[in-house]
Amino acid sequence: MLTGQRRIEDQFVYGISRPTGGHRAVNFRLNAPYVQMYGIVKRFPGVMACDHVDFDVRRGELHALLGENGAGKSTLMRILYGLYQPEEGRILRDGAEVTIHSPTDAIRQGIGMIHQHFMLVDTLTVTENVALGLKSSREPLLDLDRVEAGIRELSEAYGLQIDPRAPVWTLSVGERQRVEIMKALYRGAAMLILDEPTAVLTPQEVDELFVTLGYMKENGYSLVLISHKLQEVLAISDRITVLRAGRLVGTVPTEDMTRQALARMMVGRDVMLERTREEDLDAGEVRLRLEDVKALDVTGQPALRGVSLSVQAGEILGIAGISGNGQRELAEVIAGLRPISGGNVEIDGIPITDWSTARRTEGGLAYIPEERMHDGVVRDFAVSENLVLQEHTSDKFSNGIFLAFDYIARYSRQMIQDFYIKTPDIRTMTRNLSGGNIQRLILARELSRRPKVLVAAQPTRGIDIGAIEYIYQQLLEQRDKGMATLLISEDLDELLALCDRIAVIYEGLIMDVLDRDSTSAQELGLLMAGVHSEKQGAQLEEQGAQPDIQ
Amino acid sequence: MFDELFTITTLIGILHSCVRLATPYLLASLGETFGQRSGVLNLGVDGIMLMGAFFAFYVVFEGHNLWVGVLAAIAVGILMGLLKAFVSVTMQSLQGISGIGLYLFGLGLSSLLFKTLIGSVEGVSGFRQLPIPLLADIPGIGHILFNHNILVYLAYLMVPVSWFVINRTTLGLKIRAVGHNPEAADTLGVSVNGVRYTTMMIGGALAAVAGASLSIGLQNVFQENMTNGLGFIAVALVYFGSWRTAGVLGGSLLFSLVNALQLWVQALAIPVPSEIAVMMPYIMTIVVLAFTARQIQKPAALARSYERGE
Amino acid sequence: GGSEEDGEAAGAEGGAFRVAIVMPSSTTDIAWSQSMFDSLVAVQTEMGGEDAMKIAFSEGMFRVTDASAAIRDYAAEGFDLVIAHGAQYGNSVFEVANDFTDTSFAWGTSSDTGADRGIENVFAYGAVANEGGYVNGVVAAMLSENDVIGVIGPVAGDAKLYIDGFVRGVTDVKPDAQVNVSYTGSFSDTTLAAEAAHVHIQAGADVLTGSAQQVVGAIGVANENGVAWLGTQSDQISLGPDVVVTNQIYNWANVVTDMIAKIEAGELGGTAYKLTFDNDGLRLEFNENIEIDDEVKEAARAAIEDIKSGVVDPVLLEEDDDNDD
Amino acid sequence: MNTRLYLAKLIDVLLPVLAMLIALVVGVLLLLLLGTDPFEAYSALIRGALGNVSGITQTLTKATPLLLVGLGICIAFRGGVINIGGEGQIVVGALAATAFGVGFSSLPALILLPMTLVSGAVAGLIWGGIPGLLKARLGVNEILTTVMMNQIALRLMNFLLRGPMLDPEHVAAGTSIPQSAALPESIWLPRLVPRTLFHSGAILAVLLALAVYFLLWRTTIGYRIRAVGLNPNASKYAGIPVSKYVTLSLALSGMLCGLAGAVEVLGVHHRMLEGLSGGYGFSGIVAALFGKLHPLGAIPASALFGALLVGADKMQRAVQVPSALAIALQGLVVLFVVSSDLYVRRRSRRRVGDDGSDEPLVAEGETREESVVEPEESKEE
Ligand SMILES: Nc1ncnc2c1ncn2[C@@H]1O[C@H](COP(=O)(O)OP(=O)(O)OP(=O)(O)O)[C@@H](O)[C@H]1O
Ligand SMILES: Nc1ncnc2c1ncn2[C@@H]1O[C@H](COP(=O)(O)OP(=O)(O)OP(=O)(O)O)[C@@H](O)[C@H]1O
Ligand SMILES: [Mg+2]
Ligand SMILES: [Mg+2]
Repeated sequence: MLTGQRRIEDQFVYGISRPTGGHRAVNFRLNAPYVQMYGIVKRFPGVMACDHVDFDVRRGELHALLGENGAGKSTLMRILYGLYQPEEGRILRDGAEVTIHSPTDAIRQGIGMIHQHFMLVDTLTVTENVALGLKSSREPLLDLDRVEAGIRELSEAYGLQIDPRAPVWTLSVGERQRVEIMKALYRGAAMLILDEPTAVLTPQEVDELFVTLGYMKENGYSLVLISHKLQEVLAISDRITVLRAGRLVGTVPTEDMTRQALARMMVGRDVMLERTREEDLDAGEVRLRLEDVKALDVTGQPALRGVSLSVQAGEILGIAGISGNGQRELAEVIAGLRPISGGNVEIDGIPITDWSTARRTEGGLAYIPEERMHDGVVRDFAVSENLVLQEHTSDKFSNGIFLAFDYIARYSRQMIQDFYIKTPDIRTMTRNLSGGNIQRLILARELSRRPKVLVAAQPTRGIDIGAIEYIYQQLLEQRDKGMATLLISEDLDELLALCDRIAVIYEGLIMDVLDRDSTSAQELGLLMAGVHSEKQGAQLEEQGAQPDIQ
Repeated sequence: MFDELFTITTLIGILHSCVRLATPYLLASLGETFGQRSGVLNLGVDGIMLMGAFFAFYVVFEGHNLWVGVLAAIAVGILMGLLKAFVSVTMQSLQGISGIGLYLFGLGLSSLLFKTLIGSVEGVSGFRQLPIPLLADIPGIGHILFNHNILVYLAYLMVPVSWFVINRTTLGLKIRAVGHNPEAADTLGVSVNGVRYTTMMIGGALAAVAGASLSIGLQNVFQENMTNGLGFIAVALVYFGSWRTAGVLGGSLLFSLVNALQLWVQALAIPVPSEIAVMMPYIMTIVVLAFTARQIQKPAALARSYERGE
Repeated sequence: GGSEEDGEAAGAEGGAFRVAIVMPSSTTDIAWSQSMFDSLVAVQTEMGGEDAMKIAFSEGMFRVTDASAAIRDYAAEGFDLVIAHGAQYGNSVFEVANDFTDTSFAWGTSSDTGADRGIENVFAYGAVANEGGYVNGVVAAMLSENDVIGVIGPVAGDAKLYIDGFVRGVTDVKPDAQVNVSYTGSFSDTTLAAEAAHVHIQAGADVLTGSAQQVVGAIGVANENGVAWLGTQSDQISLGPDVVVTNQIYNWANVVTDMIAKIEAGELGGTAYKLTFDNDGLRLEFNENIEIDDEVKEAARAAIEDIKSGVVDPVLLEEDDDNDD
Repeated sequence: MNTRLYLAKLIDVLLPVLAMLIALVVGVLLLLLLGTDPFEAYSALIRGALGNVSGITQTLTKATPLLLVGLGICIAFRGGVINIGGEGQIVVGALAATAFGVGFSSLPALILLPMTLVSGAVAGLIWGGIPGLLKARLGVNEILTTVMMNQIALRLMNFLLRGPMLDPEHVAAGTSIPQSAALPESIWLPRLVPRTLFHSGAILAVLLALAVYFLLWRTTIGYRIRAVGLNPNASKYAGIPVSKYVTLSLALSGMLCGLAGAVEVLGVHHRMLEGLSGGYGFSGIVAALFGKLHPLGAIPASALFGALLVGADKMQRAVQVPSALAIALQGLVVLFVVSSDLYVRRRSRRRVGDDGSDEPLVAEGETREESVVEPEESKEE
C-alpha cells in the first residue's frame, strides 16, 4: 500500500493545490487529531442546522456521523469543506486554527469530500472530471494523458476500478462514487468526508468501498462517514458522533455501542428495528401481472428482455438486483412511463399496455419513484400542491376545471397529520422539507388513495431510521389491507424483512423468484451476480426466456 | 427555368455568397456558444454587434488603421460582455430578459453615439478583398473560399480555434463543467463566476468583431440598427448547432446558403415569387432542424445563475 | 391632447412659423426621412433661420400608435404645420385633423387630402418617383457595358414606381438590356442588400440602383467593386464618392414653402402635391467628382426634358403613387 | 400576515421602481453627452406620461398591448418555455383579425366583433403552437423557432399588405399604401376618452389578466402548466402529458399575443398596417418581468413600462433628443430592474422561515428542474 502512496506523491507534478508541510498522510502519527471543530453554529432561515457542535477526526481513524434527516450532518461537513461559512466556531488542523472559505481552501488543507449528491459533470469523462480545476502541466492546454496515467496508478493502489476514458453518464452509481473518491485522492487529500456513500450502493459495491476505505485508513487517512445504516457504521467505524436537531448528542467509541443504543441516541426514543411481519395472509387474487415484457433503455438497448411476474393482493413482492439491471425500466413500464416493445401488463386481469399514466393511476396503480426529488415532487410547489399531483383532476379535488381549494387544504392538513409530515404549513415550498419528509409526502399521496397496486422503488434510500420505521409500518399495513406491492430495493435486509417473495433481476431477466422463508442473503447475492442454480440455468438455456413464475 | 441556376458559374457564385454572408453569423454565434456552454444565455448579441460595428467604424472614420478599428470593437465588445456578466452572473438576473436590456442599450447607445459623433451616413474604405496567393487560383474552390476580405477568413479560423479552446484547454474544460454542473465545478475550486465572466468577454469580443465585419468589412458604412436583428438569428443558430462549433458552422452556412440561393434566384429572374424567396432562409432553418434534431444534451445549467447553496 | 385648447390660430401671430414632423425612420436614414428633414432645414435657412421658422421632429416613429400620439401632441401644442411623413400615418392624421381644425397637417406619401370627406386642413404630398427612375434607367443603360443592370428593392410591391420607371428607362434606350430586380424582404437589412449587390455584380451587372435605407450596404459594395450606383431619394454621393453617378433627389423645399405660404394666407389644406421634374421637386444630380461622359449627361437631360414636355410618360401602370419610405 | 410582512412585501414591490429611478439617474450621463438639461428632459418625461389626460391615456393605450403580450409571456414562463416570438404572433393576430373583420363585414356586429377577436387569437395560437409542437414532438428549441417565425410573420405581412390584403379602395384610387381596408365601424372598440386613442381593449386586457391568474392558479390546466414548467419529470411521473402542456403553454402565450394584435387593430388603427407592433413582442417580455411574471403584477407593470415609453417619446419632442436616447434609457431601465430582482429574492428567502408561505413565485433558472421535455434524450460527448 505504501508503495501506492509513494507513487501518488510523485505524480502530483500535475500542479494543483498540493498539500504542503508535514501533514501528508504518509507521515501520520496515529491518534493525533487531524481536524478539530469547536462550537460550530450555523443557522438557516427557520432552522438551527448546527448548534454549538464539536467534532474531531484523528489520523487513521474512521469516524462515523449519525443523525436523523435534517440533523445537520451534511451542514457540519459542508462547513468543514468550505461550502458554508459557520456563524460561530473554530476549525483547527493539526492543532493550528485555519479558516476555510471555499472548497479550494479545504483542498489545500488536505480535505476531500464525497457529496451525498455526486458532484460530477456527467457529460465529461472520468479523466476530465478529475482534471477539472487542476493546474495543467501544459497550461493553458489540457494534459489529460498525464492525469489518466495518474488515475490508473491510483486505481491500482486502492482497488478503485474505473475506466478513465468513460463519460461519467455511462457509469453506474458505484463507479461514479469511485470517481468522486479518485478526485479527492488525486488532489492529495489526507482526509475524506463521505456523505451517505452507501445509500446508493449494492451490497457488493459497499464491500468494495469498505475495502478501499480500509486501505486508506491503514495509510493514515482520516475518514468521516455519514450513514443511516447502523449495521455498517458499527462494522467499520472507530468512533461515532450522533447529532440530533443540530445539537451534539455525543461522541462514543464504536465498540461500546449496539444498534439499539445508537438508534436511541439518534431518535431520542426506542426504535423498533426488526419488523417481524404478521403471519402470511392467504394469497389473494392476482392484481398485477407482467407477461414476457420487453423494453428498451434510454440509449435504445434492451433493458427488459422478457420479464414475467405476478403480484397478488396482500403480498409484497421484492425485486432484488444490482442497480442497472432493468429495475428502473421495470418500474417505468408498469407506471406507463416507458413504452414496452413486447409482452403484456395487466392489472386485475385487464391489459393496461395502452393506458396512459393517468389512466393507470385511476385504475388503482400507485408509484413511488426512485429519484424522489427529481421525479416525485415539484420542489417549487407548495406541500398541498404536491399532495394532489396525480389526482388534481379527480372529482375530489376539482370540478374538472377549477381546483377545489378548500377541500385540497383540508385534505392536505389531514395528510400532514396522518403521515406525520413535518412542515410549518401546507403552503410551504416542498423544497424546504427534509428528504425524509418529502418521502412521507409522497407516501401520503400514493397510499391515501388506497391503490390496488403499489410500485415502490428504493423507498427508504437515504432516509433516517425513524422515517424508515414509519415507511415499513405503512407498507405492511397496506399489505394487510390487500394492496399488492412491488418493492424494488438493493437493500437485501429490507427485502428479507418485508417481502413475501423475492424476485431477482439480472440483465433484464428474472433469475428466479424465491420464497422469503426459504432463501438467504447468500443465495440472493449469487443470483444477483447472475449465477444460476443449476436447474434454473438449464431451463433458461432451453427456452431462451424465462418461464412464467406463478 | 432553373437551368440557369445550375451553371458552374452560378453555383460558384452562390457558394461564394454563402461563405461571405455567413461571416457575421458565424462570429456572433461562436461567441454565443462560449457563453451558452458556460451556462449563460445572452440574447443581447445584437446590441453588442451594433456597438462593435459603430466603434470600429468610428475609429476608421477618424482616420485610424483598420486593425485599430477591430481592436476598438473588441474592447467595446469586452466591456459590453462585462456588463452582461455583471447583470447575469453577479446580480443573477433572469438571463433572457437581461439580454433584451443589453440589446436595447446597445441599439440605443450606438445610434446615439452615431448621431452625436458622426451625424450622417458616411462611407469608409474597409478591409479589401484579399485573395490568398495560390489557393485563390484553384478553379472554383479558390474563388469560393479564398477570395474574401480578411475578417471573413478570421471568422472561419475562429471555428477550429473555438473548438480547440473548448475541448483542449483547461479553460475549455472549466467552461464545459460550469455550464453543465456549476456546483461540481465549484466544489473543485473552479470559480464559476470567473469562468462565466470570461466567456461573456469572449462572446462580447466575437460579437463586436461580427459587427465590425459589417461596418468595416462587408459594407463599409455605419447606419443605425444596421444589424437589423442579425444577432438574434445568431443566437438561434447556436441552438441549431447544438452548442457544437461544427454545428454552429453548419447552421450559419445553411442559413446563408438559402439566403444566397434566394438572392441568386431573384437576380437571375427565375420566376419564384420574391415574397416566398425572402422567407425561405427562416423556414428552411426550422425545417432542417426539425428533421435532424438530435437530442443533444443542452448545457444543463443554461440560463441558470449560480449561487453557492446558502 | 384632447383636453388642451385646440392650438392657436395658425401662423397668425408674428412669431416664427412652427413646423413639426413625425417620421418613421431616422433623420439620417439617407433615404425617405432624411430627404424631408434636409428639405425642411433648407427652407428654414431660406426663411432666415430659427427666428423665422422652428422645426420640431420625432424620428423613429415606426410604431403608428407612437406617431399618432406625437401628431396629436404637436397639434395640441399649437404648431402651425404638422407633417406626418409616412403613408401609414394616414388614419392618424385624419383623426387628429378632425379634432384640430385650426391646425394644418401634411401627409405623404399620398394624394388624398380628405377633401371628399369634408376635411379641409390636410395637405397631401408624394413623389412621382418613376420620373427619376426613368432618367436613372436611361443613365444606367448608357453606362452599362454588359447590358446587365441590377436593382435592389426592399419589399416586393414597394418602391414600385421607381423601379418600374427605371426598367422603362433602361429598355427605352436598350431594349435588350437585362434588368435584374431582387428584393431583400426588409427595409433595413443592410447585410442582405450588400450581398444582393455582390450577387448582381457576379451575375454580370455593372450598374446598380436600389431603394430604402438598406441600400447603404449595397453602395459600400458597389464602391469596393467599382460598379456604378444610381441613387435615389437622398444624396448618397458621400457613401460612394467614386461610383455614385447620379442621384434622384427629393426636394420637398418647394412643397413646404408653398404650404407655408398657403397656411399664412389662411388656406390650411386641400392641395395634393407631387414632386416632379417639372416643378423642381425631383432633381437629378450628377456626381461632380467623377468624370461622366457628356453623352450620358446629355441623354439624361434630354430624358428630363421629354418627361417635362410630356413626350415620354414614364408611368407604366395606372398608378400614381409610390411609397418607398 | 402581519404588518411587518406587508411592509416587507411593499418594499419588494417598490424595489423595481427604485431600480428604474436609479437607471434614469444613470441616464443623466447620456443626456449630458447630448448637452441636454436632464431636469428639463425628465420633467418632460414625467409630464408626457402622466402629466395630463393626454399623457395618461397614451400611457394606458400603450399599456394595453403590453399587458396582453405580458400575460402571454407569463404563461410561457410558467410553462417553462421562453417565447420571444411575440412580435410575429402579434402580426399574424392582427392580420387574421383584419382579414376576418373585413372579409365578413356583413355579419352583425354582435357576432362579427367576437369572431374577429377570436380569429386574431387563433392565428396567434397557431403561430405560437407551431414552436410548441416542434419543441414537444421533435425537441426543436423554441428560441430558435420563435426568432425565425418572427421574421416569417413580418415577411408574410409585407406580402399580404401589398397584395391580397391591400385596401381595394386604395387600389382603385391608385394609391398603394401598404394597408388593408378598414374594418366596419360597428365593431371598432369604443374609445373610453373622446379624442384619444384610449379604447375599451384596455378593459378586456385587465379582465384577461384576471382570467390568466385564475387559469394559472385556480384551474387544473394552469396547475399542470406550472407543474410542467417547474418539473417536467415529476409531471410525467404524475401522469401529466408533458409535451401536450409544453405545446399548450406556447400556444396560449401566442394566443394572447395574437389577441394583442387583434385588439390593436380593433381599438387603435381599425385596419392592418405596417408599424402596428414594432417591438411590443419584446417590450411585453419586459413588462411581464416588471410584474414578476405574475398576471396581476403585469397590470401595474405594463402601465409603468408604458409610461416610460410614452414619456420617453414626449421627452424626444420636448427637448429634441434623438429617439435612440429613449431606447438606450429603456435598456438601462431593464438592466437595472432585472438586477434589482436579486435583492427581492434574497429578501424573500430570508423570510422563508418567518411566514413559511413564500409566495409561489419562481424565477427562471433558479429553481426549475432540468427540462427533459425531449422525447428520448441521449447524451453525447
Ligand atoms: N442550504 C440550505 N438552506 C436552508 N436550509 C438548509 C440548507 N441546507 C440545510 N438546511 C437545513 O438545515 C438542516 C440540517 O440539514 P442537513 O442537510 O445538515 O441535514 P442532514 O443531517 O444532512 O440530513 P440528511 O440525513 O437528510 O442528509 C435541515 O433542517 C435543513 O432543512
Ligand atoms: N435551499 C434550501 N432551503 C431549505 N432547505 C434545503 C435547501 N436545500 C436543501 N435543503 C434541505 O437540506 C437537507 C439536506 O438536503 P439534501 O439535498 O442533502 O437532501 P436529503 O434530505 O439528504 O435527502 P436525500 O439524501 O434523501 O436526497 C434536506 O432536508 C433539504 O430539504
Ligand atoms: Mg445530508
Ligand atoms: Mg439524506
